[in-house]
Amino acid sequence: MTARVGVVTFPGTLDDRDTQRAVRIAGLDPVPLWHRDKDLKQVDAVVLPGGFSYGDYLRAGAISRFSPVMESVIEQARGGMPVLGICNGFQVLTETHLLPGAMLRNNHLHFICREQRLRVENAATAWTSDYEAGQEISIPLKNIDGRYVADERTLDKLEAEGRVVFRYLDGNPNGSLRDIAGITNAAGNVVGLMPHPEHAVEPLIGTGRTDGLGFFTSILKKLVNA
Amino acid sequence: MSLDTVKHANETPDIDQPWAELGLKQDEYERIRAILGRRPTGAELAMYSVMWSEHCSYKSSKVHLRQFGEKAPENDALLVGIGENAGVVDVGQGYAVTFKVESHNHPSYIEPYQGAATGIGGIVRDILAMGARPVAVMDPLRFGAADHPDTKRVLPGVVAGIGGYGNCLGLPNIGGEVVFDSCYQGNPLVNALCIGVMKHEDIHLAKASGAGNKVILYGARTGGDGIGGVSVLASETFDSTGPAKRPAVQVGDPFQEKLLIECTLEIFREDLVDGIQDLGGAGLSCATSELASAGSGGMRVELDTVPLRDSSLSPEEILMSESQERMCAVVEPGKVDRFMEICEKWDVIATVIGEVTDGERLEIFWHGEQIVDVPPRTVAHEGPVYERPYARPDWQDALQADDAAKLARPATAEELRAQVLKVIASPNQASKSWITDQYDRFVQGNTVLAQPEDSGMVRIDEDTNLGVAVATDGNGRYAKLDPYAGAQLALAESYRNVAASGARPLAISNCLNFGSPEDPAVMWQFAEATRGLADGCLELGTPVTGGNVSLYNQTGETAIHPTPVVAVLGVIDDVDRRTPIAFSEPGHLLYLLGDTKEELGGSAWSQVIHEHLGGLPPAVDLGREKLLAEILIAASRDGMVDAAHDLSDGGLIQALAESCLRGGNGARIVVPDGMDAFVLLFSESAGRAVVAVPRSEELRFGDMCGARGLPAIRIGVVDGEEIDVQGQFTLPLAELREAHEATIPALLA
Amino acid sequence: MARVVVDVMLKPEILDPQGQAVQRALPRLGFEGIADVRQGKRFELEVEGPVDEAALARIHEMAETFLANTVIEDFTVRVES
Amino acid sequence: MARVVVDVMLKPEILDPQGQAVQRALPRLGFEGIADVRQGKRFELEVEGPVDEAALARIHEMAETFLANTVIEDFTVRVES
Ligand SMILES: Nc1ncnc2c1ncn2[C@@H]1O[C@H](COP(=O)(O)OP(=O)(O)O)[C@@H](O)[C@H]1O
Ligand SMILES: [Mg+2]
Repeated sequence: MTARVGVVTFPGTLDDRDTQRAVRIAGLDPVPLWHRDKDLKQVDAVVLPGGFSYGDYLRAGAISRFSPVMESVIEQARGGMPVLGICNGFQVLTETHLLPGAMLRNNHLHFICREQRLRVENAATAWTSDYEAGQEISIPLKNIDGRYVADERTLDKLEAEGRVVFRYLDGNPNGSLRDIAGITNAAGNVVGLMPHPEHAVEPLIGTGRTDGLGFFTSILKKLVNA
Repeated sequence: MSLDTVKHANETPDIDQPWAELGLKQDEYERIRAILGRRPTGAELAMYSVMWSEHCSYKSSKVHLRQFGEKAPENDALLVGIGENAGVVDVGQGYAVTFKVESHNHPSYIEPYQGAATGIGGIVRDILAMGARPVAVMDPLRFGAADHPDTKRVLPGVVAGIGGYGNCLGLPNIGGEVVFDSCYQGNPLVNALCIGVMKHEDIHLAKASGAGNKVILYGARTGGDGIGGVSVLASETFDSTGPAKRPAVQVGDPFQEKLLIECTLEIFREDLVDGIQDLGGAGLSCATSELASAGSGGMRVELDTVPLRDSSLSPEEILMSESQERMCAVVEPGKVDRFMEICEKWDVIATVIGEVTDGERLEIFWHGEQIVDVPPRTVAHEGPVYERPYARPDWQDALQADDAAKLARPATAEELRAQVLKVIASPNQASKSWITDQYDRFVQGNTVLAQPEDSGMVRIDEDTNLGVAVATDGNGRYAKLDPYAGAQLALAESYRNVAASGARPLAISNCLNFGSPEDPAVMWQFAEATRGLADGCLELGTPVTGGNVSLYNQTGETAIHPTPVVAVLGVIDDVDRRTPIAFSEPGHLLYLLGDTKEELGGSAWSQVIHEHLGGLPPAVDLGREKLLAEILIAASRDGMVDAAHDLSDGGLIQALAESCLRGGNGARIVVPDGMDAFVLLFSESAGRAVVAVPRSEELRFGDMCGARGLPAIRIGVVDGEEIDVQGQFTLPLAELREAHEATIPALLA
Repeated sequence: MARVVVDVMLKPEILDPQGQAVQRALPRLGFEGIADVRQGKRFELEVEGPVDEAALARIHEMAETFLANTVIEDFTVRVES
Repeated sequence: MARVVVDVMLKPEILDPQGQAVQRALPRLGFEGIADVRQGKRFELEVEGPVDEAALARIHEMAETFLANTVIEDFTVRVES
């Protein structure tokens, strides 16, 4: 028995095929979802992949947020379905307010593509249970609008509730407040992060590390054991 | 102004026409009149002028480019050769790869961000038009002096534009070049390369056949930007005052292009098109005339059906507009509905603008009135051809006589050490990661190798691990000293880079960047370089699949160094066998392959230490390059080497520094008996590489080199945290890294 | 047709690296005496029909829900004369 | 301190993908009646000293040579009241 993981394609999404591959490598069934369809095809979880949906014009994620598929994703996420937003997907999640805060242009104003070390701060979410709290992983980072901001109260609350899931190590790559690389909602089913686990699942490709596979094996265990 | 119809042109033969303003010469204008048997209409004049521009017609370069076909080596791998949007190469397992390099030099000087961005956009559409999914891009770049204030304007804009467009398309950037030289001040070179993959049966060609088939324009609306832009801009010199009328630069929309890619690939999957052509330079003029010219029959176009962004555009402007992100397809009537559905799915505007006819003319109508009636071949393929005069410049002998051998060399070991650091920290030799970190190299999840490796490598089949590798190279300093040898050295270096990473070189593409063809000295450089390249390709067995020529790269009387950029494509059956440059294991033995001679002409050392350019470039021995490549490929396939790095500008020390830094390991180097340490470290003799061999493979590897007659000297071992050239100096990796990595950010950040 | 302009600026407490980069470059280019630079977005909307209170209210809502992200940005709406 | 605003917009004949993306999204969000959207940049400059003609002339030059690329963009300079 395995589980079905939906991967949404917006116009301008780039990492949808890569995310499907990562889902497959972890032993799950990837299900392509199209931005114009409200129907989530009975998936058990959804990934919003990276890219430049609608060109990231206006603001990253701002236009995609209003697509039909997101109506369903928002509704189901509120009902507890696991949702992972990677990079552009994270931006969409903040624009929909499923996750607090906002993403802004990197403080150095450049696109940055590099291998990024992270600390997994919370291993209790639907997407991180295969890691250990405090574990350090290294996966690719690639974005131009990756600076996470929120007001102090929100940040304090996130910290207090253990909702900072990933923190940047070895230098903050974009000026994100409190080195935040990823966060979760209060229920722990919705997770967003800027770096790309789906690009670190095969030893031969990209960075040559497989540190990102844990996201997908985590959700496999959660869904199949549930 | 009233509409200038064919009828009107017949009635008013003597009207003055602005042919000169449109860049035509008197005799060219006369020729158009002779072809048509009347004066051209305004729309016809517009079409001929852009299509007969240097950029689109290759009128100065054609006679030389012919050699690429005439001297083409026998090669079963070539599926589509020169003349199409891009050449196509068989890489096995039913896969075909198409790749091409193109220039966007002039627009990138005027508007660095958009100029470079639309350069990427244009080459990607060429690849897409062949039927392939674009899978990677590369960007060979040349800028003025690193510390010149204008470089601070041009370079960041160009890099942001390439990244902004390529990243948004989801194309990994897997390599390129960044070279600084004051000769490119005012004439930066922005070349862009794209690689695409398809199955053999998916190859598409740019031709319109089958009377009654529909001509569909799809993608962005046509606007007034860049009217005659690229074609005119790239076809004349502009000095500091600029051309009288600066044509607008186009603004690209990578999001639109991404939709165009996905939409087009879906259309290909359902086999809905007969012929297809991208819109690039010369816009609709080019697409319609080329499609009609290459096909059988004629074409009829209703120009007023073209979706416009600006309703006030005249038909001439619509024909000349270089608005980006547009494609033109020829579709059977029964498939039009499905074609339109797919376009709608991807939010791409598509319009039937005409159809293929059983006539022989390209006929264009505007609100029912005929404004163009031409034989399409005369527009697209039978433009003017010039035999431009060329002559070896009188300064060439003096330049070559100014031998680099006479330059003062380091007198002591400390001086040698200081020069090593200085060269490695110089802008051309320094790490380019400040630039390349602005490019996504991971997207698509198939990148096996990317910069700073010797070549970029992508997997093209997940099940079999089949992959392709591409490298681009070009050394304008060598080509200035000797354009024939310089072009061959560019070819040799690129070939060597592909082989060093374990792939078998198959075919090449090239971008020939030169000054004004109206200068006989420049024309001589061009003739020599093309001859060198064609001869070289014949000898190496790698056919030219296509390319691009960029002329008029000069300011006033001063041309850039002749800069032929060569891209070599290779194939590797199992990407798991690729060879990286990193020295990753202490204890591995270092071998220097090839012969090291005292060759310093045009070298990085002569430039950095003495600001000198003179003498002869390194000698070319293509037989040796072939042998070296065979050894490198065999060693990779059979697991005999752990790392390999080709030797080029900067010589051995540059390669050692890069491989050590990449692997995080030092090296102990012993200067072989009878060899001068300075020459060993800085000579730029061609046909060389350094490899790291596990001890367990030493015998096998040594035997292979010995048996095949490739000189292989053991020069040391991977070890420690410094480069220790014994008896000379030691350089801690930390110090080396600081020198190598700090330069570019300090200049640009 | 009337033009309505929506200006969107980052809230004052949010770091504006683009504005800062401009400001830092100015002295190098020989422009002194600029104490601060902020960079934002300007939207020019061509509105069909009359720009009455109802229309402005709608544009205000559009700015609030879409053109600006009020977590980080402030906006102003005005009819251009 | 006085505030001078420089608005930089793409020239009318130049493609504005950002504005287009916004415009195309509006109907989906339920906003009708916007015939065109153009998106540009707004720079707010805090000027030290008096904003006299000389200062404005300098800002004009700054806009022309630096804030805008006049090959593709137009700009306006105005003192904010
Ligand atoms: N330096 C060159 N070497 C080989 N082929 C070239 C070279 N320059 C141009 N060509 C070929 O000439 C043809 C026309 O080039 P071009 O007009 O640039 O094509 P496109 O308009 O599709 O970009 C193409 O097939 C191109 O590959
Ligand atoms: Mg083409």
